[in-house]
Amino acid sequence: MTTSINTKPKLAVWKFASCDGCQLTLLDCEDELLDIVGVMDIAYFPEATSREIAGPYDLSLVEGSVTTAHDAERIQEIRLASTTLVSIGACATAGGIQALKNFADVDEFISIVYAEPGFIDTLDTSTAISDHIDVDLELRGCPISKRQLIEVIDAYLHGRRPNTPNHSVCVECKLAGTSCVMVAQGTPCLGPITQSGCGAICPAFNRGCFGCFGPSIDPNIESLREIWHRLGIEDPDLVKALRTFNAYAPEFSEASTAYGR
Amino acid sequence: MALIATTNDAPALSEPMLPRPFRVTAKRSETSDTVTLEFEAADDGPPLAFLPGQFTMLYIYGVGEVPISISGDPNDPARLVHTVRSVGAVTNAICALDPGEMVGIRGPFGTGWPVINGKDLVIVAGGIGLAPVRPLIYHALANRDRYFCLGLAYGSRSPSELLYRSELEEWSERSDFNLQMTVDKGDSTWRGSIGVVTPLMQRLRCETEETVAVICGPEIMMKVVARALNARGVARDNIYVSLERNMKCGIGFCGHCQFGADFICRSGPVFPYSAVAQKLGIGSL
Amino acid sequence: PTIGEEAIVIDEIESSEDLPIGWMDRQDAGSYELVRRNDKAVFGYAVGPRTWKKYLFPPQTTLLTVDRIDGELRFESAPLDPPRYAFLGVRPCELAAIEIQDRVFIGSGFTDPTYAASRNRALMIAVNCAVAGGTCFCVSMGTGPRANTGFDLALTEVLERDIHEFILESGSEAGEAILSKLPGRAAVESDSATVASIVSKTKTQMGRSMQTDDVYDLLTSNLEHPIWEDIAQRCLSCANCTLVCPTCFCSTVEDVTDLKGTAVRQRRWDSCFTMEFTNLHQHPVRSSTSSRYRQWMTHKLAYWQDQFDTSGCVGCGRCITWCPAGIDMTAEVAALRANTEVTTV
Amino acid sequence: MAGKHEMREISVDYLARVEGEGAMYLKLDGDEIIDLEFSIFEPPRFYEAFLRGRGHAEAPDITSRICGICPIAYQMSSINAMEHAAGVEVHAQIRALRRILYCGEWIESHALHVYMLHAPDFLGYESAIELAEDLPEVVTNALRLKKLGNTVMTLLGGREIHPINMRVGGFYRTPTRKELDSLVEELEWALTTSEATVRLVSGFDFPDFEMPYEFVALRHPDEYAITDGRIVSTEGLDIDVTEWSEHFEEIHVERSNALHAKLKKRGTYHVGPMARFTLNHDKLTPRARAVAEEVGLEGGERNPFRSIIVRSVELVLACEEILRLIGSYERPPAPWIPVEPRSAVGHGASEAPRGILYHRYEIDGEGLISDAKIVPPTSQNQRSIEEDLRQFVSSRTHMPDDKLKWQL
Ligand SMILES: Cc1cc2nc3c(=O)[nH]c(=O)nc-3n(C[C@H](O)[C@H](O)[C@H](O)COP(=O)(O)OP(=O)(O)OC[C@H]3O[C@@H](n4cnc5c(N)ncnc54)[C@H](O)[C@@H]3O)c2cc1C
Ligand code: SF4
Ligand code: SF4
Ligand code: SF4
Repeated sequence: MTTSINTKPKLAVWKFASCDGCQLTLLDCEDELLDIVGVMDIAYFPEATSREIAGPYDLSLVEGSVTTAHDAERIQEIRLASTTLVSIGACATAGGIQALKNFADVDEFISIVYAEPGFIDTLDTSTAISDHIDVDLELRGCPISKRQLIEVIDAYLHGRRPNTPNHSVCVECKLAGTSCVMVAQGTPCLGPITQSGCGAICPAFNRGCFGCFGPSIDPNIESLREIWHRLGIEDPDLVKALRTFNAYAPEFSEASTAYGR
Repeated sequence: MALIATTNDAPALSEPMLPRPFRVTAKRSETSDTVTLEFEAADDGPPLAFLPGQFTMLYIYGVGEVPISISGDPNDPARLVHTVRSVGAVTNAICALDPGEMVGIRGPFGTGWPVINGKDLVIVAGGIGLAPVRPLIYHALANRDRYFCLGLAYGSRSPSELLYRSELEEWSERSDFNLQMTVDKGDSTWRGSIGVVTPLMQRLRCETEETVAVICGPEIMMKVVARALNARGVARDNIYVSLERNMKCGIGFCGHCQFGADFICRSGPVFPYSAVAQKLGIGSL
Repeated sequence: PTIGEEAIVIDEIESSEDLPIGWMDRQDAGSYELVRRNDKAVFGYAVGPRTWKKYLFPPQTTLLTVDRIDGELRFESAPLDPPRYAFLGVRPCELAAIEIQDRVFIGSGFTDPTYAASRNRALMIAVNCAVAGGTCFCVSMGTGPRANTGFDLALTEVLERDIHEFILESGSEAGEAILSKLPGRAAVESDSATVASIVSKTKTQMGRSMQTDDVYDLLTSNLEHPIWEDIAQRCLSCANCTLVCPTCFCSTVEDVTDLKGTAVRQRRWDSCFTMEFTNLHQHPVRSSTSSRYRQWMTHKLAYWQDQFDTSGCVGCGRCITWCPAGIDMTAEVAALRANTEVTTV
Repeated sequence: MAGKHEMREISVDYLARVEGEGAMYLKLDGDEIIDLEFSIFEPPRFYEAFLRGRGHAEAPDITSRICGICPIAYQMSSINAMEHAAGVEVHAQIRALRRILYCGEWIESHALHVYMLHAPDFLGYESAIELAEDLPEVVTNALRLKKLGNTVMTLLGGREIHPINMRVGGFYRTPTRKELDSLVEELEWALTTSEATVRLVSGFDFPDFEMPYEFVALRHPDEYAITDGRIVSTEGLDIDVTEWSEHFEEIHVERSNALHAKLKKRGTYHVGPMARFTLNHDKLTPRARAVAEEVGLEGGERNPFRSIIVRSVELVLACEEILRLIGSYERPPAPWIPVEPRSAVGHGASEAPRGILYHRYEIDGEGLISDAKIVPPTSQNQRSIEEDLRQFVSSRTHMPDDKLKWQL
């Protein structure tokens, strides 16, 4: 049954250390889901189906970060089994919130949470998928945006370069017609150094962006730092703002380390 | 016999972003990553009359639209010819087209190569840059009596990357056309020159005040060649180059192709070197 | 205009109660604050973050749809049926900005059908400025504070002790027709004097100014000046300035498909501050912030003159106010002038 | 058929029908269970460690990333804890908005479980995707219901997963009456469809099985507890959330990274829809109560396979509750109130779709977290699930592997 003469491209969804939110995004595409399964074979997606079709897979979506030795091996196998591989979400593209352990002493972390540290098998770091294998595309966000996920699948099916611009959240903020919260309300916002994709949700809710899509291309963090200082936010709080879901993205990590001294 | 001079009778000016359907009628592979495609209009609109040097915006369903120069014969506008090198998503999709498939075409857009009379014409092309000047070569050969000396210096990375091989052969046999070729890196079959294109120009032996030179290739190559030609006596006003920038519309609305005060899609892509020389010297303009 | 989230924004209104009555703004480089006035002025504020281009040149427009049926392509332009807009409270600098975009989208050889369709049907009710904002410099750019052309009706709000009235002037037949239907008394000579004195007072309140006579040469002869690098230290490359600007017209086209055989080509605002703007085989031409800032300023203040025979700046001050880093174009031009050895022109 | 002393190993990567998804490993010697392990997949992520030193206001966004399926639960429990620590109480309408948002999460999560994870199994399909081929309208309804849950979350929270609008002290932005009203029509459809769902799933075939455990859930005097309440149990426990650690403890299971919670006095207990329903059925909304009675869910439910019916009843309840709260909504005077942190311990709990989620924080004078404890429903149910599986399998060891697997 699973070896039917089927020319639909095979889609697989893989999970590493994560919250499942990014893969859930696929199931949240309520309006598009049936169209997608009409043109793609869901070959491996345990959150949604007990059906399993053997690889190779045409398109693999990988959620989560690598935190164990076993996972570091597993991702290699997945790469070999996948023609196109897209890492999805902050965990997979930057190590996720769990990469905060990269800035700390892991043994201490283990002893805080577990009574029997000896049982815990974990690497010292939580790292992005692209630190282990070549990925064809990184889709940002904590979680990824539904619109962008559909765009990636659509673009894949049409051979298009997906439209996932690397510019700042500010662009989307202005497209949406939101008044800048930093200028009009003095609310600190990471929008100018954060990559677009979400549609600038937070400013539209009167909240500063907190960077869940990771650094935009070539971010001028130093200039934003001065702006935040003028708004009364000092370095320790800026460091915290840079150290959330994309803490280990190189630009954020470098800046937070420098300002944390 | 006038060269097709009217170009802006293109239809649908009121809807400049709406492509016309065209169908692939022939396909020839030029090199490992470059193909030449012929198209014909799939609507009942007129053929796409164009000036040598102009380009169209070529749209592939669901993938995107990119500027591509016309590489065919201006006297045979019913056959729209494009030569495309596959470098990214849209060009990959163009190169993967098969006869019978449809695309969208807008244009032609931009300025053409100079139309001259009673002078020498020197053409210098590098790599895929031969495509945009081929219409000019066709035109010049069809009107050979209008020129004195006529020559082409063509440089390519390797013999296998030369475009239009059979035509090059034909041209090389003509006594009234001086063809000089060079490659960066030869192979066992290559008997010609090796190295950059600049020394070849000497062999064209027509660098005078009466010479018009046309250059098309990578920006850095055009700069070097133009400077060399100028140093050898060709006036900067008589040297023409074709510039390339990101383009989303081809009609001066999207802003992407700006180069100083110029929209390359409208006041270019072909410019007299004198108009752009200074700007080409400024980084990241 | 109406009160949005913490700013006066252009938006649809249902009645005059939606207008920001009794509000004003306090603007400076990188800051904007809504403040209560101690009167009931209806137009007692300067321009806010949104512009009318939102309606004439919308942030996102569908250009065309492509149907693929059995390998055949059918192209169809998006239906053009824009609403009929009446723009109430258009400031003189904004009228000037619309006139500039007319040159881009209608007057440059090609006509943008989307723009033209909304533009031709829009009714312009201008308001002469009785207050200038902290970042306004329309006087320097010659666009305000009084509307001279391009409107159907122009209002001047008069607020003196116990008088609160509007002096109306028509600028077109449509305006004239509306005027004739409105109640109110006919204007007298002293009314013209009132208007003149209101706007001339506003002229003296400009928050910013810029010397423009030499600006073309100043910019074009200093393309490699160190000031661009200096500004780049502060510039976030966030694109806010271009997106709040009423004349900026850059756009990109995006392809959207569904899985059933329809593709849509959509145009959306783009900005010369984005890295991908100048991509050539993935390598941007303007890869540095300094080159992008230089592009923006030289285009706005200099090359625009070559392209459209007008400056690209109307002096509304939005790019100064809404720059999170507070970069002030007028100050940067002055700094460049101060740091340039006298160039022979 | 399995021979008398044949060694068999069965592993199921994804158990969907039991409460709390996870993998099971089973080793049988003939009919005898040698080993049975139930494990959730997650490698350790050390939240409780890296929360130390973070600001009290950061907890909602950070802890939300523990689970993308129930982010509101994490945000709500942590907010409860922080507001408790600071000793503030929010406006009644803020509380109402929180309940609406939480109901949105319930709808989304319950629709996902009922239709996409459990129903296909009961009906003999690999997934909702195959189900859609035979029963398209069931799946379209399911997706529409799920979408409504997501629409509620997006309207109030900004997006479906990890919404951004909840904060300690309230919301960043409260919706207008008009915005909420836009939900009403679809909610009315959803209410009717949920009732039909209850009837549909109550007709499935259920294996006979009884959970013998103590059920624990939140209870609120005026409503079916969701956002907060006291902790009560079927054995008469009735405590304030602050007393959690006096009655419960978490144990680190040998050879694993799992933490199991147990009642100090009585051991294994169970949280989740069945526990909630059993302890709070008297607080059901009218239509939820009516349809529950109609399908014979009275008094309580102890068959874990029938939790699909309970979830469906909760779908009805969530729709009714949102409609009621929209009806009486008035935009609160301020979207949020300032919360001045002080040195204190804060406790918070709420009813995640899968059961009680408990948070406890120690906050220092600067408002920084110095200690954090988070007990999710999965760790509380770990023991009961493993025991259930053991019991369930032991009466079915005679079955061939695939049949046994399928029943799970
Ligand atoms: C006037 C003109 C004439 C051209 N003529 C030819 C020709 O005859 N044959 C040929 O093979 N190529 C030609 N090119 C280059 C061709 O347009 C690019 O190779 C093409 O745009 C790359 O698109 P892509 O999607 O394949 O690549 P990607 O790298 O995926 O490009 C993504 C996007 O970037 C932009 N872009 C990237 N590279 C270029 C570029 N070099 N020029 C303009 N935009 C670019 C396009 O908008 C493209 O959609 C011409 C370019 C111009 C401006
Ligand atoms: S990136 Fe965020 S939403 Fe996605 S899996 Fe990781 S924690 Fe969850
Ligand atoms: S609110 Fe934030 S994202 Fe929006 S323009 Fe201001 S700084 Fe940029
Ligand atoms: S605005 Fe920033 S923090 Fe908010 S959702 Fe978008 S990227 Fe994430």
